[in-house]
Amino acid sequence: MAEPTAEQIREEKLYREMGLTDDEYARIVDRLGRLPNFVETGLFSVLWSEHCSYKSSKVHLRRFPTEGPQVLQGPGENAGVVDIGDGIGIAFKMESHNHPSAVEPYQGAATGVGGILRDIFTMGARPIAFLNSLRFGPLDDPHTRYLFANVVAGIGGYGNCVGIPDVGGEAVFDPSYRYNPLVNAMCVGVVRADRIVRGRAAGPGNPVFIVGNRTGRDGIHGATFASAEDPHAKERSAVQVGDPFMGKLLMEACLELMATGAVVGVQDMGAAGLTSSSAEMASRAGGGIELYLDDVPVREAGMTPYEIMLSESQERMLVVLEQGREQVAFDIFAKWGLQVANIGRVTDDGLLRLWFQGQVVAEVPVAALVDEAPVYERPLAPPATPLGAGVALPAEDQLDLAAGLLRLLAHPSVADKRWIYRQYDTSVRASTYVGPGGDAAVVLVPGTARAVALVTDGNGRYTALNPRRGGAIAVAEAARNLACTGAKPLAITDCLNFGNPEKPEVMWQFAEAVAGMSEACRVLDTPVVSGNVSFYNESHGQDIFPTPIVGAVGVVEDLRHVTPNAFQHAGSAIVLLGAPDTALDGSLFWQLAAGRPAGDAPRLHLDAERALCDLLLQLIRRGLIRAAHDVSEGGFAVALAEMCIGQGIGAAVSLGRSGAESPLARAGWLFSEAQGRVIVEMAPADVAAVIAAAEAAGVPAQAVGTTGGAWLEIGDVSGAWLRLPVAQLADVYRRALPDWMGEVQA
Amino acid sequence: MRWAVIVFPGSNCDDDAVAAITRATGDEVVKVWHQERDLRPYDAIVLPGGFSYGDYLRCGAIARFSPVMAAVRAEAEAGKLVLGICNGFQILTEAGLLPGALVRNHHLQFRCEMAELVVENDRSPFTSLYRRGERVRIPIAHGEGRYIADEAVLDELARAGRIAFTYAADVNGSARRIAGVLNERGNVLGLMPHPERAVAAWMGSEDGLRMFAAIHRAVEEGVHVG
Amino acid sequence: MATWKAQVRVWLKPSVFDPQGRAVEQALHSLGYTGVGEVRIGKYMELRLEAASEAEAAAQVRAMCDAVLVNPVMETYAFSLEPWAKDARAEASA
Amino acid sequence: MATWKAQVRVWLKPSVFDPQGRAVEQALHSLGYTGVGEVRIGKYMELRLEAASEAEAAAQVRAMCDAVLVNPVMETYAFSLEPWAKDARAEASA
Ligand SMILES: Nc1ncnc2c1ncn2[C@@H]1O[C@H](COP(=O)(O)OP(=O)(O)O)[C@@H](O)[C@H]1O
Ligand SMILES: [Mg+2]
Repeated sequence: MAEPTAEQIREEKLYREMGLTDDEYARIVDRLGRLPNFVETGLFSVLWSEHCSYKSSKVHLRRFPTEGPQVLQGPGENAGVVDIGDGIGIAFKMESHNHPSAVEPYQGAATGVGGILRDIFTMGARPIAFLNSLRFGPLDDPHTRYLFANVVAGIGGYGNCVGIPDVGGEAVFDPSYRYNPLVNAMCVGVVRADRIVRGRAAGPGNPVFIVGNRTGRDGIHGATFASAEDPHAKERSAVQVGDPFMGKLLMEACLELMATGAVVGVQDMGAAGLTSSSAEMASRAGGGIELYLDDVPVREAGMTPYEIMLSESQERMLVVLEQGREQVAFDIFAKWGLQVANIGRVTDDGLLRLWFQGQVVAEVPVAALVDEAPVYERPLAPPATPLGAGVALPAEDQLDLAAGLLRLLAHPSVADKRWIYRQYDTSVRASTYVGPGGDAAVVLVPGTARAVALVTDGNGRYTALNPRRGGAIAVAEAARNLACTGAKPLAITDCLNFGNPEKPEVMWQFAEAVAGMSEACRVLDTPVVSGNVSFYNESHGQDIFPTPIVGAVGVVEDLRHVTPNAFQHAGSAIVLLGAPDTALDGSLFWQLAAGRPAGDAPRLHLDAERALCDLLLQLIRRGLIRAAHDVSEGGFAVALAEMCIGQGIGAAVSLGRSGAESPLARAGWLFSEAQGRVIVEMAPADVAAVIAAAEAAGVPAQAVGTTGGAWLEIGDVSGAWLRLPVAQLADVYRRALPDWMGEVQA
Repeated sequence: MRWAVIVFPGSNCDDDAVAAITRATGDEVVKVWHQERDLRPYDAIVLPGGFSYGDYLRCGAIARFSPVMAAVRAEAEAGKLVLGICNGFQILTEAGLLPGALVRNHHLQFRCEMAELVVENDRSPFTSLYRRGERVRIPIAHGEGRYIADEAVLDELARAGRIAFTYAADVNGSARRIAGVLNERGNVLGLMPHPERAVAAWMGSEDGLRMFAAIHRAVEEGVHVG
Repeated sequence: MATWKAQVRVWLKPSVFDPQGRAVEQALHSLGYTGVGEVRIGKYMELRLEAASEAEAAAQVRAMCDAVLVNPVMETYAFSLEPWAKDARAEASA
Repeated sequence: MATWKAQVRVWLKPSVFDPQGRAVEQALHSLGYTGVGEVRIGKYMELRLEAASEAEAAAQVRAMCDAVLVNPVMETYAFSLEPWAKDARAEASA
């Protein structure tokens, strides 16, 4: 089958099938001053795809604050790097693998983990932790259970094998994700600040190598199809079998090699494989690159230049070495049993040039491919009526507060996630100080007495109700969770999961969410150092909730500051920090009652949020706090219940003169998801000091009860509103996921 | 004394083992690449956890052909102490240095959590610092840790005191809840749980320290096994 | 109604890379089986089912493969049928 | 020398509990395939090898199974041989 000629591509508009618009094609012709041939059209089609070029999102992403004294490497490299002191950098990034996971959940999730792993170690960083953020439909659907079980198994299957602990994440279940689950994986690594490796093809004459798996016909046009709305097209995108063993070998070999200093630049081959890795490396160095495609080790005979360039075969790296020091690399790769081939060299002519069978089969300016990719200011439009407007509040006579609490605790989004994370190796590397289950994970950092705290957060329901505030809440909640564990928030990465950007409403959600996140990042001093955008998350005509996920990193300067999130002692005092609130806007409680997201997003005041985080850290460093847990999904009552369940310690809580007489008003106190609130446990003798410090910081604080006993009781001066045995709370909370997933009893 | 921790392609608990041994004993510990053929310079040998060769065919099935395994066999035959942890245990069974096999957990999931073990034999050089019947807490992290063997083999293991540890609760469907077994001579121990992940209070348990300390003591005191 | 034994083989489509197969191939080479190639590793499933005719049994197996046993995104399958012998399971100890 | 295709089936000995088989059986039952039973899941391996005769090829396959591919403590196997067809891999796309 002969490849179409340049003329045919134009005449028959074949570029359209490759994902280019008429306009884009015209721009290419204009830029080149001639018609692109088939291979060249392919290069443009993948590099100008949404997935690689961020053409719809770029104008908005520019709003993110990306700088700060703590930033060692901001967006633009394989991962961002933040300074935690002692000359140590933490490299981290998050990436989505939603579409592959929807059609092959195990392998889709596994290869997602593999991809983000490579992004981290290519920075010269030793990976130390994974996190993952998941969204599925309701578990009463067998297909959802199949997806959920296999995604979790796939994440574990890859992460466990490469020996990097999975220390945290999220899992949320909502009808909006029924046909389009979200699988976002984050990886975190440690690198000496003066040893960061960048993805640059610098130094004309330096040789270029491909290392790892051979190149096959996998996932050609995966990047293009990931940007398609048609689910069948998505299916064609690159479902591959994860190869964690190869991933582990590549990681060890690359880290060993980078430690020698013989490496100029490294980049993994993710979406659009050799095309994006070579072009992006050349672009970053401001030079050119030429590749000899006959020398690329292939898995199948007869592969064409087009196929070789667009293949998305997993577990491959592009490495640029210092000329003359190649033997160092050969020895290391041989030791690890890895195939390495010299497939090109760095040039200074600014061109990407491809040789095949003695001929130049493509020659295009790197700048045209990468830097001059189209940038779209797509139309934005808010919906005619906000999603949550006009939804009736729960009827007074249907409000059983105790039943309401139990229902929330049993909801898979709230319930105990042990079913998930016990399938992950959480303790390999023997450095997991706080694993999954804490407000944030805490991982020891080799080479320093410090630790990092890690968390992912995001709430699609809030973002659907109010995209700007929802975006801001994702950042605020992440920072708050870090502060609760005793860490100072430093920086974030993100994964922005949205629908079809060609729809003005989706684009509006996106722009608003990014604006909200940006504001929050400024106030909380957590710049964005890396991230990823996943559009076209819709199937069967159903949009997902717009779901920005934030991955945040904080530093724990002294391990004595690490603070648990469950009550530690009976007889402690309980204090609520932050302004009380009773609005049910955006709460899971109201959604469950109404059958749909209701009201506005929960309240958020960014300045109050910042004051709260600072206060919390101050109190923790002064040794005043025994446990801290933030009020989030499910509200105050759920947060209290979770603090009781941890160690089986009850609590008696009185909200004083709450003034709440109706069940609805009381439900507001119990289940409001207003932001900026943290429940803290302390010795009774320390209450005065805590309240005084809070007052000085301008943070409302209220002593609300004491720990102890076997019951959780919540009420006010007028008496108890609800009273439940902690054992019952724990049972409901712990059994939800295993029950849904039909735990195999042998 | 000097320890060897063998590194196979895909081992991933090698550094953890080195750190735990150092912490427990202060001894010299050397990571030994699987291509080495001589283990004579070492007084004790540890096969760490991980996924050697991805565990792609069967756990440990390919690693057992590594050049170093001939040396492991030779040193085991010479009476040296050999400890296989998790994947190391699987390799030792595949190599025939320990009886039985490790297959997929009965619940089909990978399982990582703290496990309570019962010390069944406190007279081996690996377990001499525990008391028989004592319950120790050591984490597990495996998907294929279900120990199986023919009934006759199981009876013989039980009779000869070669079951070193059992799980207090059924975590993976292992025959007779076996968590770790000894070879006939008592100088090779394989166990699925990870003692190197139970060596500090913040890890949730320090019970693993005594296993490394016991090995140290046995070697330093020149306890000759067999 | 008759009882049938189905033997189903499931393997990765040829275009999908098979890391297991590659690892095993390399192991075989390093053990001296150098003439071996194209190693692919898949699943083998055996099951008993009831059906009036072989055609009906085949239809059932195909339906089960399409519904659960195989993911057509990356796998493909083939199967054979034979009447269930009393000691069919005994093959397993052959 | 001729080229052969070996198809090897490996499965757990009947005495060894096969949780995967049971899980698949339960999944099939819950989908309404209630007549299905005795589900066992094993491995299917396919490979290409060189040998002068079928007997020699069989000897080679047996040797590889006994040495590497199969662990006799838990598994048992059977295999078939046929001449390697040029497009043998193509079966996979059937
Ligand atoms: N939402 C975002 N926020 C900040 N940076 C982003 C975002 N999306 C992408 N980036 C940055 O753009 C670059 C390209 O991202 P991506 O295409 O996901 O990387 P890769 O090429 O490894 O797939 C990265 O440096 C990434 O950090
Ligand atoms: Mg990348």
